[in-house]
Amino acid sequence: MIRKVPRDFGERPSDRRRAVAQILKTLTFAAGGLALGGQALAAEDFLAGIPRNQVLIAENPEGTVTDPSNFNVWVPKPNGTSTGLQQLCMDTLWYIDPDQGLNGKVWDNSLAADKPQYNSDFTQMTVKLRSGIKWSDGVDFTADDVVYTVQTLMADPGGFNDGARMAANVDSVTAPDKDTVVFKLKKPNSRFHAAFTVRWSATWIMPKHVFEKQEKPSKFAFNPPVCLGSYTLKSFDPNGTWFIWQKREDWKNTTLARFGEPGPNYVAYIDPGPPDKRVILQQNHQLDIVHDTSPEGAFALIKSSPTSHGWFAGFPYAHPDPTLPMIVLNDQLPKFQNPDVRWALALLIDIKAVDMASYRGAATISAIPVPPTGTHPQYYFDPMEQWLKDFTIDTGKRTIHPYDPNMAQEIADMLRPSLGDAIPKDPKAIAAAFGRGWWKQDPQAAAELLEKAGLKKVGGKWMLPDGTPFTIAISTEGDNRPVMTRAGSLIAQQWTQAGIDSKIDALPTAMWSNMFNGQNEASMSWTVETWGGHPDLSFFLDSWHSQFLSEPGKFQPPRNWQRWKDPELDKIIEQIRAVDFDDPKGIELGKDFIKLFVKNMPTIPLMSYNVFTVMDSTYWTGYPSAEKDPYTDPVPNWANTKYMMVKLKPTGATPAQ
Amino acid sequence: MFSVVKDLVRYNREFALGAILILLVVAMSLASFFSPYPSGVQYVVPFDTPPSWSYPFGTNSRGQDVFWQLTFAIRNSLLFGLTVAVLSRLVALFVGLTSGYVGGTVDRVLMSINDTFVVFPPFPILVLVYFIFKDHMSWPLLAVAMASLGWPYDARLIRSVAMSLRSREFTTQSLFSGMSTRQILVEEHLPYVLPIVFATTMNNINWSIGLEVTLSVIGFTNIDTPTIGTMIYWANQHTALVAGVWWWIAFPVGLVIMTFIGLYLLSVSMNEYIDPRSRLSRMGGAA
Amino acid sequence: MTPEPGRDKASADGPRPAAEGAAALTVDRLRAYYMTHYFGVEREVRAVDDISLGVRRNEIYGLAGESSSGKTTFLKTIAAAVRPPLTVIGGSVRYGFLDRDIYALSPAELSAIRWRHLSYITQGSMNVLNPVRRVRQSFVDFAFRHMKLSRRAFFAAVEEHLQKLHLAANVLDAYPHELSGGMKQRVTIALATICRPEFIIADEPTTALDVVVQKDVLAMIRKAQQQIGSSMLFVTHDMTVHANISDRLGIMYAGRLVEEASTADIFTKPMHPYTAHLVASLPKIGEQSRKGSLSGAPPNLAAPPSGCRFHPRCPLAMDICREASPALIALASGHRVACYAANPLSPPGAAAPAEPARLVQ
Amino acid sequence: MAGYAIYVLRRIGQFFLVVFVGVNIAFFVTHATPIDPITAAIAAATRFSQSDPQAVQMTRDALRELYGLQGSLWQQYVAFWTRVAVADFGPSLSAFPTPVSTLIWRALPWTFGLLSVATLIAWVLGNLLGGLAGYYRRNLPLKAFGVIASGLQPIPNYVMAFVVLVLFGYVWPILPITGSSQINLPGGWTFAYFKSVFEHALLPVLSLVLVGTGSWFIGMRALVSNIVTEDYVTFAELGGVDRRRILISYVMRNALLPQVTGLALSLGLIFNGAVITEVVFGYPGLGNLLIRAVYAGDYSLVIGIASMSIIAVAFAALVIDLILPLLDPRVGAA
Repeated sequence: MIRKVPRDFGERPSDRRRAVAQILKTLTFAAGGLALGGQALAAEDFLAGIPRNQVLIAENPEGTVTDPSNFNVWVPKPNGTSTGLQQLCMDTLWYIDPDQGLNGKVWDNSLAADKPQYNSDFTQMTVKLRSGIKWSDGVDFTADDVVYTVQTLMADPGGFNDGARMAANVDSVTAPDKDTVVFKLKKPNSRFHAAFTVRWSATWIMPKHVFEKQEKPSKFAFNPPVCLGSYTLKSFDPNGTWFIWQKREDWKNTTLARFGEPGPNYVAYIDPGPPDKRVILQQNHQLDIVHDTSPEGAFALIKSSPTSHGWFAGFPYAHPDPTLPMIVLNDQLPKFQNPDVRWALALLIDIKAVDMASYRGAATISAIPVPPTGTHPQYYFDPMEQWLKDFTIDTGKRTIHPYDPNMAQEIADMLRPSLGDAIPKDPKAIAAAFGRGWWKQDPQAAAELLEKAGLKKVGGKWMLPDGTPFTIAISTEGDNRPVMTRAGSLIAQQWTQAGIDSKIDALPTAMWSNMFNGQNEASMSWTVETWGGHPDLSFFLDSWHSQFLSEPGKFQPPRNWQRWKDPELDKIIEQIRAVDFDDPKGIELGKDFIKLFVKNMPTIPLMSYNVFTVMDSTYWTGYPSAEKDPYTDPVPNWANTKYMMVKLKPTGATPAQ
Repeated sequence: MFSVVKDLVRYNREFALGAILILLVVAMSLASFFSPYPSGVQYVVPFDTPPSWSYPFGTNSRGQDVFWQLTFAIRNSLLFGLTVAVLSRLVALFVGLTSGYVGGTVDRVLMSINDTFVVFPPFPILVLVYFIFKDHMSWPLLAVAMASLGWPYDARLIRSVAMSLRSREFTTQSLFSGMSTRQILVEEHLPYVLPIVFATTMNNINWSIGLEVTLSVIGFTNIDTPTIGTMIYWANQHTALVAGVWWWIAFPVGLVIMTFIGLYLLSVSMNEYIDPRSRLSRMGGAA
Repeated sequence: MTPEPGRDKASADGPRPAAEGAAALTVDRLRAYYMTHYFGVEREVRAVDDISLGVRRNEIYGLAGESSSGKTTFLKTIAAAVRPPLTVIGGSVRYGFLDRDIYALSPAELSAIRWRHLSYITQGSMNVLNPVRRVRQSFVDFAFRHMKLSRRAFFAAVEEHLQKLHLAANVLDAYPHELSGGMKQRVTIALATICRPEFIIADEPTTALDVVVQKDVLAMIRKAQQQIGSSMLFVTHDMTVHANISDRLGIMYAGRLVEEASTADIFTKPMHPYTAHLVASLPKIGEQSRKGSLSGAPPNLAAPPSGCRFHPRCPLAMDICREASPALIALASGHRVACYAANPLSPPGAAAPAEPARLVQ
Repeated sequence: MAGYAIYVLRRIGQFFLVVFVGVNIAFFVTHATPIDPITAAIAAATRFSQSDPQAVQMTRDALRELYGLQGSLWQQYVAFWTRVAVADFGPSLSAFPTPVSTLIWRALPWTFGLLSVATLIAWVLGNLLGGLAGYYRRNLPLKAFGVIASGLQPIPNYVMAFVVLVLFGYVWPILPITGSSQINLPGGWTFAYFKSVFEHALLPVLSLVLVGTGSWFIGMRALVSNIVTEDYVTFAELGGVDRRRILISYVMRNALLPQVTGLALSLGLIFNGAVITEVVFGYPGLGNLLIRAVYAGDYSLVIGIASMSIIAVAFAALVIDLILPLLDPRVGAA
């Protein structure tokens, strides 16, 4: 039977056609927009109005700066200092290089003409300044600026980062002439110059003629900043995602000029977003220096982009910072007070697995409380090696040699099958890249030590002497330091498997400071930071003196927060204070400290803090590298990276269109 | 009820498809009970091996088998979504039925509270919750927090239905037959709104799982409990994408999308079956 | 006239009604079924099954029958207002003002005659007005294009028309929800008559109103119809309303026309047992109890009974009623009935021509 | 129109209730946080320098005074409300001493732009196509679109944003995947700037629209296919009323009302979407600011953003509800 199709109700062909046309039009909208965006993007420079081959683009690990228009580096703020501000605009008296230094000189007199001159009892420090240095607004830099800086900081301890430090140390500061500054100290301190010596950062010098106009300097935004460095601010993103610096016309009037003209006319510090975006950007040659990314990301990047390379030409590629990640135990807690327990925990760790878990094998391991980097191998690791081999501990049932000198070698061998030539064969190279030995994993000995300490194993779980279960919470910095979080979670797993229930608390950055209130049990972090280039250990060690130690459960500044206390330690520190910064005796005392530390194992050192800084040589050459020229640390948020600028040379390449 | 399901499967393509998807997802989560590895343990299998016979979904950079990891993740995510849904349904039912049936001042008060909650942007609130609990953030806690935000929209819907029921004879009859308000609501009205509640449950599960993913990937939950969200979080931590470990991202994302579409299809087909106009009355009820 | 495509054989060579010149509406063997495939099940509901009838100029032809007897569907069909699943299977619908079958018209032609020649007062007129448009706009939407007047003149005409129907001009500025049910019904009547159409279809226009309002709405419809001298097909299940308004009455049962005669004849000497029942069940003055209603329910049109569709409920049912379905044939002048009991000789199946318009009582 | 007046008053009352409850939640929740901004600041300050206990104590006192954290919770509460009244949430603790409001006003336009544009496109597109799809039910492209929309609609914004990012930033890298405009491009009323902003907004907007359109489309389609069976539509069709007029003034017009209400009700959810999308694309809006504030433990900033977003969303809902009567004469009359 045939049906009549109603032509009046429901649809009409004409309507349908109109509708379809309408829809197609609307649907193509998005696609069209994308295409258009696409072409437009391809057709323009990554930076507007600046030729790509004149600008060095580096990652600022601070991410987006909350208050970009505030350039006052002297006040406490969560970010806004490594935007190029402290690397390119600021300057201070001295720099110590974390690696070999330009022309192999680790120490550089920057604004100072010479090393600090202390009097015999270290109660006075005299500084001679360079002349002919100018602020970027043309005003001469003089001793008055230094004096003004110190006095301003002292006057407002709460307002300024180093205010309290100055107030606590400085009795008076004077400028007998325009090139000389004299500090009178409240108490002897042979390391006071450290305040003005750059290791990542330091106390920067203020422009007196700018700040003296402000009645509350700590509230002053200092925008635009007036610089002593070779660059000045060109422009910045009001949303805080990028800052662009421009080479000063009169760069000759800056301290850097001693090493020649800086290469890049412009330097941009940008927030490239999360690790994977950084990789993508450098693959598109839109980010010359990746500050850090995940190991996997770095390997992939170096593999995929022939122009990208790390600090090491081969594995592990990453730059070992003079910082020593460790399991920081809170030694004030009863359960960690006994060195045997701490040793047991150390012996339960399989460093190879930790290395794989955290750095995918790209760690530089260290058995002693000194980073295996910079000049430390020659000063500490080589001399200590034999002592470590001979070192024994008493498990209560027997004495063992816990040290396994071949650990790094084994790691290298373990990696070689999968990574092949990327893994060095020469033992020296291996030692440089992977470190030396570490503590052999020895659950048996660990168990004996725990029993010696009075713990009992009940149903596969360790019970403390008081009968409560032995549990450990390891705090990590979570997102902020994913690699540390990974290491922590693996160590927690290993301890748990050994019968000590352990978990990680991945704390957000904001919570991290609560770590210093003394309730924390353990954390995957570090309390050891050194100059890197210079053997002196006071940078971290001085703050380990019991005079700075807070009561259990009280706030402890983020220095000696393993809260380890030992009369011998205090003695060593006091002796170090009494010798000059460059006195070889300091190194001997350092070794004594290492021995004392190893006997007590107050924290468990693991490895250096390896930063996966990846450099793209498409537009720039002359980056530092471990093998060719380790003249400085490439990690771009270090103020020391200003020395890179004079070594970088343009390749003249132009963006491929 | 079963005949209803049978009809739906037979005659409603959406329902059939949705049911299949959800069955797959549930099967996946049940598989977790047969996992050779305990949940969350790392470095038990080789790194980053692509999907193969021995590792159907490959392995990730934490030395975990993505397949088994995923079974735990989806189980927890579903459990989470279900908890939120059930909790928020209870609130929605209570508010909806009461204000719909009792009406008057009670209705006005409840509804103004309701409308207050409706406009709250959940995200900032949940971020605040995380802000208090931080490292103590556990998923039951998060579930409660979300449940307390996830009810108002549906409470309105239920209310509008309850109001229409109120005017039906059987209500007056049961009223005359001396039933208490509670009895009337629970014994007489509940059966009528349950199908709608069921449909909204699906949407609510979607909503809560989605929100959990969102919070997890920015690390605002307990990253040790494997969920779809934390799985993506860890994958991002290891930049799985650029490292070429696509299977670590693709499978969780694929599975979660499957879940969302499945649940969604179920809810729409239910809606259609219950009442083609429910969408209209829902919106109208909200006016 | 050429048999147009989609016309099925049976009716094509079936007898054609004679000269239709004078008839306002002639429906011939019209069949419209609901074709549904809900959840995969094919169903065919024969809501209008082989109906033939004619409406004369200037008369009100009443169509009666209990609900779900297909009245409304029949109206939709003759108004060419079918929307799937309702489908016209066969038959023709011809209006006096039209030289062709209404289904032969193009959409444009169709919308050109709507309201101008053929208007409609629908069932449940309570919500036939767009809730978000003022009454004035509705008049514009429906009538403006037909009146060929300037806007001002148009509104003048509208207000005049309203006045004739005793409606205040200010209803024009009201929104539907601001009007009472009766008012809305009046407005729709005014709306339906504003273009003075030749033919008006009224579907249960008074059903939703209370008796008092009903009365003057009916009066109003009468008035309007007489004023513009149009013909009307008036549908309601309410026999009392028919008694008041219809000139002639058609009785529908289960999608078929079972009897047709002048209103007087229907009420005084009904021939079909069903009609008889309808008439009998009317309350009469001084009567205690209502007449017992029919046993059984109206048949399921998806699977109608064999033979005469009324036989399961028919008190006079005979064997033949179960086998064959009686045709609708004229037994007296102007009185057609489809029932073996009333006329044992009636041939099965074949339908009689619609009552020629020239036979006037 | 007394009815309307009452309606308006009730809605405004509603608005203030929302704001009051919301802002209270924000205040008390944030004050229940275990984060001590002072400790955080000191930790930051002493990270690279030494740690003389007396020096630390000096800093502590100075900061406590600076941050204005003295006084009982009640006093702080009262002070807080007096400041909220003038939209001043005090100084940010993480970007001290910049006022929170400054930071918020800097981020707000971006979120507002992203949100309003995306919502507008999604809403108009969804309702237009959904309306057509409900009216022309046998139209194939519309059917196809319906299927796609149903598929996309339940996907959470994060997942969608992530997928879009991967597709157009990595697999097929044709669009900027981070930021709000080209680096070193001075903002202003220049074509170049707008072009750049447009490009950078494309992906975020796209991912929001992909998710958003679906629900409007589906809702509208359902509404329309219900409304076409309404008496007044049938009647208009019987009346031979112009079809375009029927589609627009009868069908769409009536179906739109619930959709407008729906918009007001889903603003909160839409805001969620925008926030997380911002995070994925590094868009400099409130969402990113909020996340950073949480990371930095800056609770005066967190309170500020939470309060502001609650107020903003509530206000937008209020505005929509207030224009509703203009669309629907019945509102307020009943």
